[in-house]
Amino acid sequence: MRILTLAGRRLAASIPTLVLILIGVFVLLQFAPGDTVDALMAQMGGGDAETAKQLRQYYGLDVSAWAQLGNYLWRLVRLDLGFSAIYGKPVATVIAERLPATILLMTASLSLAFFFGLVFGVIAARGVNRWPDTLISTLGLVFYAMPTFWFGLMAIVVFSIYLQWLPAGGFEDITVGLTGWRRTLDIARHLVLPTLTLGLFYMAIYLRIMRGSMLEVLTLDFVRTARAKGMDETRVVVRHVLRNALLPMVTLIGLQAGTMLGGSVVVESVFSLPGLGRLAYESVIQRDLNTLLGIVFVSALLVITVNFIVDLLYARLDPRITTGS
Amino acid sequence: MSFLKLYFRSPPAIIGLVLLLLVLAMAISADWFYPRDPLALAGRPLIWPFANPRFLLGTDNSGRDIAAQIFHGARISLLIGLVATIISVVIGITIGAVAGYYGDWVDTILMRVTEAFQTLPNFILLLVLVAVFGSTITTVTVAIGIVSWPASARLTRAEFLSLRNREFVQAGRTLGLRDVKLIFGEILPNALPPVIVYASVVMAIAILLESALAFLKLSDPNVASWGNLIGAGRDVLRVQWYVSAIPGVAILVTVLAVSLVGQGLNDALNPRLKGR
Amino acid sequence: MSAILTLDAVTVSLPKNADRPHAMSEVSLSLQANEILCVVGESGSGKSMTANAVMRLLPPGVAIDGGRILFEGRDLAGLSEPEMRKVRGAGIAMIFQEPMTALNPLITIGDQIGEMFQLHTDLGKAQIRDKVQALLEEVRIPDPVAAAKAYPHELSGGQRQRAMIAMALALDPRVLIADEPTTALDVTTQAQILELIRDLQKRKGTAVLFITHDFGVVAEIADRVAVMSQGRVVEQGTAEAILGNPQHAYTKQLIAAVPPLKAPPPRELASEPILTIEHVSKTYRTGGFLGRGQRVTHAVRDVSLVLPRGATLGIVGESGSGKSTLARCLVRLIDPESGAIRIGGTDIASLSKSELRAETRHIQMVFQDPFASLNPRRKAGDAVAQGLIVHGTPRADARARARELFALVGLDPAATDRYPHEFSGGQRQRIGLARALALEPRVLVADEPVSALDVSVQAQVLKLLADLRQRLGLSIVFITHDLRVAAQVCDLVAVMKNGEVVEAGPIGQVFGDPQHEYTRALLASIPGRAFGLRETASRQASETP
Amino acid sequence: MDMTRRAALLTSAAIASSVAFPMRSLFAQETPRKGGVFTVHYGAEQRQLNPSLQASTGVYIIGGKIQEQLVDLDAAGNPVGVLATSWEAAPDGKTITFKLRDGVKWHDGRPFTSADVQFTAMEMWKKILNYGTTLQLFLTAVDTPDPLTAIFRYERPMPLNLLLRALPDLGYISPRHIYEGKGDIRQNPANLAPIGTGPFKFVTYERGQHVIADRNTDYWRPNAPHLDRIVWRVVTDRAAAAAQMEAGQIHYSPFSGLTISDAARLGKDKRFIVSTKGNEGNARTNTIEFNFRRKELADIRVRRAIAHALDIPFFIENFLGDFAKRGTGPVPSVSTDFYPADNGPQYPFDKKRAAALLDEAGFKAGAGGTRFSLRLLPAPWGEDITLFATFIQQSLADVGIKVEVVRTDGGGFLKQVYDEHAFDLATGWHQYRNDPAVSTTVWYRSGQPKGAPWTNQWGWTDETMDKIIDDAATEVDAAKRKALYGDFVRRANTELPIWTPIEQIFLTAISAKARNHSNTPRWGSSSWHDLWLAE
Repeated sequence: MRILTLAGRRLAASIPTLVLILIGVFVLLQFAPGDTVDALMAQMGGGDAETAKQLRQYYGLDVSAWAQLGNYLWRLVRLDLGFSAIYGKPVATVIAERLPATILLMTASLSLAFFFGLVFGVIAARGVNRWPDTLISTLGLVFYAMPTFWFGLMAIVVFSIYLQWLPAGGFEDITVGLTGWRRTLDIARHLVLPTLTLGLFYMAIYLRIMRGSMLEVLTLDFVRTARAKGMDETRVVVRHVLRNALLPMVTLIGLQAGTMLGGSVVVESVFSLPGLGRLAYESVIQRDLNTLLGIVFVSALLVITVNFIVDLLYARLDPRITTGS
Repeated sequence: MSFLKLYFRSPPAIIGLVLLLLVLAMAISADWFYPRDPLALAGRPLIWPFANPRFLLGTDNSGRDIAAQIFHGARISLLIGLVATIISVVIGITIGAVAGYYGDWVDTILMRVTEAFQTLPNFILLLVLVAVFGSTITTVTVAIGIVSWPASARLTRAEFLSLRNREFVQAGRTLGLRDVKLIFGEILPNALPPVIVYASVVMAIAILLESALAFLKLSDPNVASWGNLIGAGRDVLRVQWYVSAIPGVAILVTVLAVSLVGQGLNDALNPRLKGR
Repeated sequence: MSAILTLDAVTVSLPKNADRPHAMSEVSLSLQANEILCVVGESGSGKSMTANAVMRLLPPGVAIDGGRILFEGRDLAGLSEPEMRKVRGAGIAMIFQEPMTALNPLITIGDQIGEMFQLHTDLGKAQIRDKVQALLEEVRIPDPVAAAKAYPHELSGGQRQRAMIAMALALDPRVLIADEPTTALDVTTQAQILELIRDLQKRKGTAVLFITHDFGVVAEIADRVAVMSQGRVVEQGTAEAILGNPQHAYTKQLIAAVPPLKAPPPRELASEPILTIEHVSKTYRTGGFLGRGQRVTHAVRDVSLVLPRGATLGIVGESGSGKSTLARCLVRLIDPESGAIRIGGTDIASLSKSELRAETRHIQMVFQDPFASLNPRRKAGDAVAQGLIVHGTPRADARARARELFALVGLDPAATDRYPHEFSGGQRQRIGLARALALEPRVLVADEPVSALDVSVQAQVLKLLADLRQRLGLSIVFITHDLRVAAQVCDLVAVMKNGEVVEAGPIGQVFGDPQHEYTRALLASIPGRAFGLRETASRQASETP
Repeated sequence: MDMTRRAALLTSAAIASSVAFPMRSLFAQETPRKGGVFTVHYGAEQRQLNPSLQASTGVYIIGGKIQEQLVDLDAAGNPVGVLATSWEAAPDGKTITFKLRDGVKWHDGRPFTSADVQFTAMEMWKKILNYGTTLQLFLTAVDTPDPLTAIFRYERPMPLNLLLRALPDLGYISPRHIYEGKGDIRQNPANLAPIGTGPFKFVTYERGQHVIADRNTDYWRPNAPHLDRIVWRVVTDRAAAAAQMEAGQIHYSPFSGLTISDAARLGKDKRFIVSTKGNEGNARTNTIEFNFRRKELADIRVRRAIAHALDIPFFIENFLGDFAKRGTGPVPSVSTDFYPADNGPQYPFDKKRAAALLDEAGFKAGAGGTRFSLRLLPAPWGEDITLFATFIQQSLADVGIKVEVVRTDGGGFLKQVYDEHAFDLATGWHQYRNDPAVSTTVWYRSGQPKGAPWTNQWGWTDETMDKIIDDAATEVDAAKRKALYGDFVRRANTELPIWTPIEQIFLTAISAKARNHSNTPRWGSSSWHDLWLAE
């Protein structure tokens, strides 16, 4: 039960953070040159001053910035994210449409990064300073150093054009109208390359953290006790070292949830995936404040939920949290 | 064992240092090899590398010499990486130090601000900053600096929390040292090494962020940065893939070098881990 | 009786960059069945290395490169790794020094003990659970059923050590190696654990190889003793022979350095007090949400003490008794909630931060951990001169004064330019002392100044302290958990338990005729009491008043 | 064949032939195959899909298949009736009567009548539609004597050929019963799920993914359309779009949606046809706009020097490939009706002349050879615009003018150029829409409201130019109107408030399996009722 109070308190503490972000972004975007009407007219390729004035009224841009902020926060309290200028629909529906792609991409990349980061980290730690360690560490660094969009575009050239194995982009193949199981398979095929592109970068980070954490735990006293009990090295690692080494890895997930959504902006534009990342980019370009704040609000919720889950996971792993040290 | 001897024991650290020196040499010798403005029209656009002896690495889709842009770009990208890292580390240290040293309500407030920056996806904040303040080289660098300070703040705060009650700090307090003297005289010198090592990670990320911004055509067009070359190359990627590939490799090598040096520093600092 | 375990000229080499070529050179020992052999020596003597060599658990880069380790007719040095694994835990079991970290924090005690059976036997789950229960009862752990399900952090240090012993004795090993099992424990818990080991050894007839640096423990528990120094066994024999009349000069010097329990005759003390502590108390409130579910610990409860000028007031007690908190209150590192601390008339407890900064020069502190009390990035000389510079002395004069202070505490004045990591533990404590004395304080607070030092180094620092007290007329508040050290240093003593002073008075009286039953229990649990008392006669003659 | 048809064919053939696969002339003989799904590259998602509310290629590419207009252009570029069957204008040019097609039904089954035309013209063209508002400025009323007749009444004479030239873009009709009395037209959900009379019926719009429209079974043209379904796939990254075309996921990328090098590459691939054919109706010119508020640029000699400093043929040949040609003035050569024989002064590349003009204007080269520096704002939506901006920067540096390129996004560009006038030079596209009065003369006419994009915000007023423009706008006689626009072009080229050095036509990349494609000057925006896919 204590975990819930602990995690609950953390949740409550994140409310002020959320409000801080929203106001910060809102004030920031007031300074941007041009507003959503200018962006609309840029897209329309024309429009006279009269229509511009009407549009400004229609989007509620004719009142002072503070009044706009006031309306926004008042609506937010009632969980109404306002109206999206780009799509002429409530922001909530626009985000709901694009959420699945982002959630799928993020969970896939995060699990790929975590799982392979863990496995390679253990292998590297076990064979420290020998060839498996150097090979894995350098490979990890190469993926870490490679710009994600560059890897993405090269992957498209190799895998979808040259080898024709995987689709070059998009979320699913709608011309054929698949349903049920075959549709999920089709979406999976579409997500292979984007997940690789986004996931490999984070795998390199998890790999290094796991290697360092394994080496650290191997020097602790209870590992020596385990060996003194006559345990062979593999059992020592599996029964005793692994679980302790996992703790920093789990905390990292919480920290990285935010940055991952940032990373997906580029990946989604390279693979033309309809996710929150690209929507955020478009709403900045189109000066669509409501959508941008809606995305910031939803991604903040996403990060807070991920942190909440991470807290629960951490408490399950480490009894010292729940029973109070 | 002296710090340097420890550092040079690990081959990857040496490779990293060599690569970094190579990139630095490129940055310094740029004016000597390519005196003309790298953005000037050098010849026919989209010449393949090694096709024309005058342009060893060919020309991009604006007819500019790629080799010149790689050399001059080294200076810009390192500069962006360095300045952005300094900004983010300085902000991070100050906030981390104050939060870690004073604790309770000061710590809570500053941590809420740090969490706010970390909850908000940093690339999106970067987009907003660039959209608002324009895409000149200074705004891009400052924006990257502003976006990446939370991680070093967390690290500094952790260091300060552990060092704050260390006995030599308490001794300093009994001797009558003021808080400021304690923070900057006693604790900071001991808290700096891990933060400096982490700075290599921040620098690597700064260079990658600049290239991502350039990919979205949001960085400064008047400057010959590698990111810009990749952004330009994006339009001709399928045919003249080398326009993006060459700067991509340059970024790969630089970030690899910075990370290897960072890792070398880290292992040399706590030999217990590496030497085990 | 034939020896269960024999070390025959065992040599262990150290990697080339270590301070000496061999961790162990030609060590020959034999351990008989049903006997406790104590291997005693200072840190770096190779005693722990011996234990690790037997178990073949040497750190990387360190290997046995000479001699034989015979156990049940086989040379362990040559065994293959799988063969050796069968011996570990079943044939020879081992317990370690740090109970806090020797158990895996994420697995229950019951599972960790049960693992011994899973490794070496093929018993079913239920049988293992019963065996674990039996073992926990055998080591007299309170409420064994709950203990089995508990995690290590939920048990006290003593209970955890009992669990470790239960784990070691699970498969009735022929030999038990105990590497300083009680060093990290409080003296009362230490007494219980020693008594448990003694009792189990008698009942099971296991041969125990007991590693320690504390001669008190040797006197308490050893059947036979081996003294080691610089990787060599300098002397071996029965406990009475070694303690009674040591032959080797090193052994004699070690035994002489152990402070006897019997206090020297009382010195006459000045009447007027220099430091008075009136009703000081400090409570910690942690956790809880808006007042509900808070955990309140009364660290110091209404303590009143007086320190006469020139005298040394000892404050003794086990960990958690509040003695350190009280010490930190004196120098205002911690702000007490109530009560007054008067030095020469001014109550420093009520001063504001800025006023305090001027007054702190009158009361200075020496800390416990030599490795943490000096800023690694600041030259030793600067650390000492820093106090003076803050209070206005020009930099050059402060530096000169620092050199004088180095001489005063017996260090080479030229060493002021060296960095802390270039000094030994003892030297660092001397630097800490020099720093405290730089501001010529009226009162010196010493918080466990010698507990982290080897016994020989400890003796030198105590001698220095006594000498300085003499020459500078210092008044000292001396905090320690080691009653022997208190007996030698302090004029008055106050015994603290759970934040309260249970007994106070002249040390001879309190130690000779303790009134409070806690003081009696404390004195009774000092290992090797008799050994300490017998020695007072010879000590007195050599000390110049 | 009269002059216009041959001219149109000549220019596009000249442009396309060197690259494209020679057109198979035997289209008509093959029998159209029924069925199939045609996928289209949809580069920039619009905020709504109704072409009678927003006139832009981004809307026509979808809305143009679902809704229909009164009049479209036939293969030769002449007006042909769609929802209107015939039209005639009164001699004074103030009333134009349209006879409407009978038996046409909206997708929801309701009949199409003149009431729809009246409502759309008065409520949408006149009040909301960009460029429509200026075109129909003097429209007073639309009378509907019977369901199949719509009479347009104008306060000032409306030249018939101007209206007929404008209606293909600005003449789409929306269903009155869907919009009337249903609150703000802009909010109407039908804007994102359009209901029209066209060959394809709207099915779904998945934001960020795709738009789908299926065949309209009871479409008024006999046995049309041939395709079962059209799918527009949202792909914002152009390199990714080219990849998806090669992977067979996309058949057609309109309006220069691909990068120049990808277009050139696909052109050499026999599976695709890449040409400007079918885009003659959407010509555009690259522009350089001068801000007269800067004293250097207010001097005609400096403007001419800047023009002479740019080696346009070199830029076109090396950077834009074969799909662009040298521009001669605000009216592109494709506009057969209005392209004047004599375009007035041209400015060939001549660095020495440029330097001489600058010296003559008194701007000597200072330290480091720089005479003065300018801020150049390129529009952010064209690959060719970015290349041209860099080329301008490089070329002007050679004549001592230091140029700083300022990169902005769409909203920022409009605000800084057209509202805050915070620019020295700007470069972007001028879209020519079949008639100079529609969207060209407004670049030169003074007195434009502050903040109106693509209008004369250069701080330049010229009475002669204003008079020419006003006269031409209301001149009923076609020949006189053409002559007036000749003067307009010559005036523009002499005064040079804007320089239009490059003329380009949109590029189409389409699968070779497509039939009856690119067969009208604005095919990309047309209704594709005759399009089909061979096996």
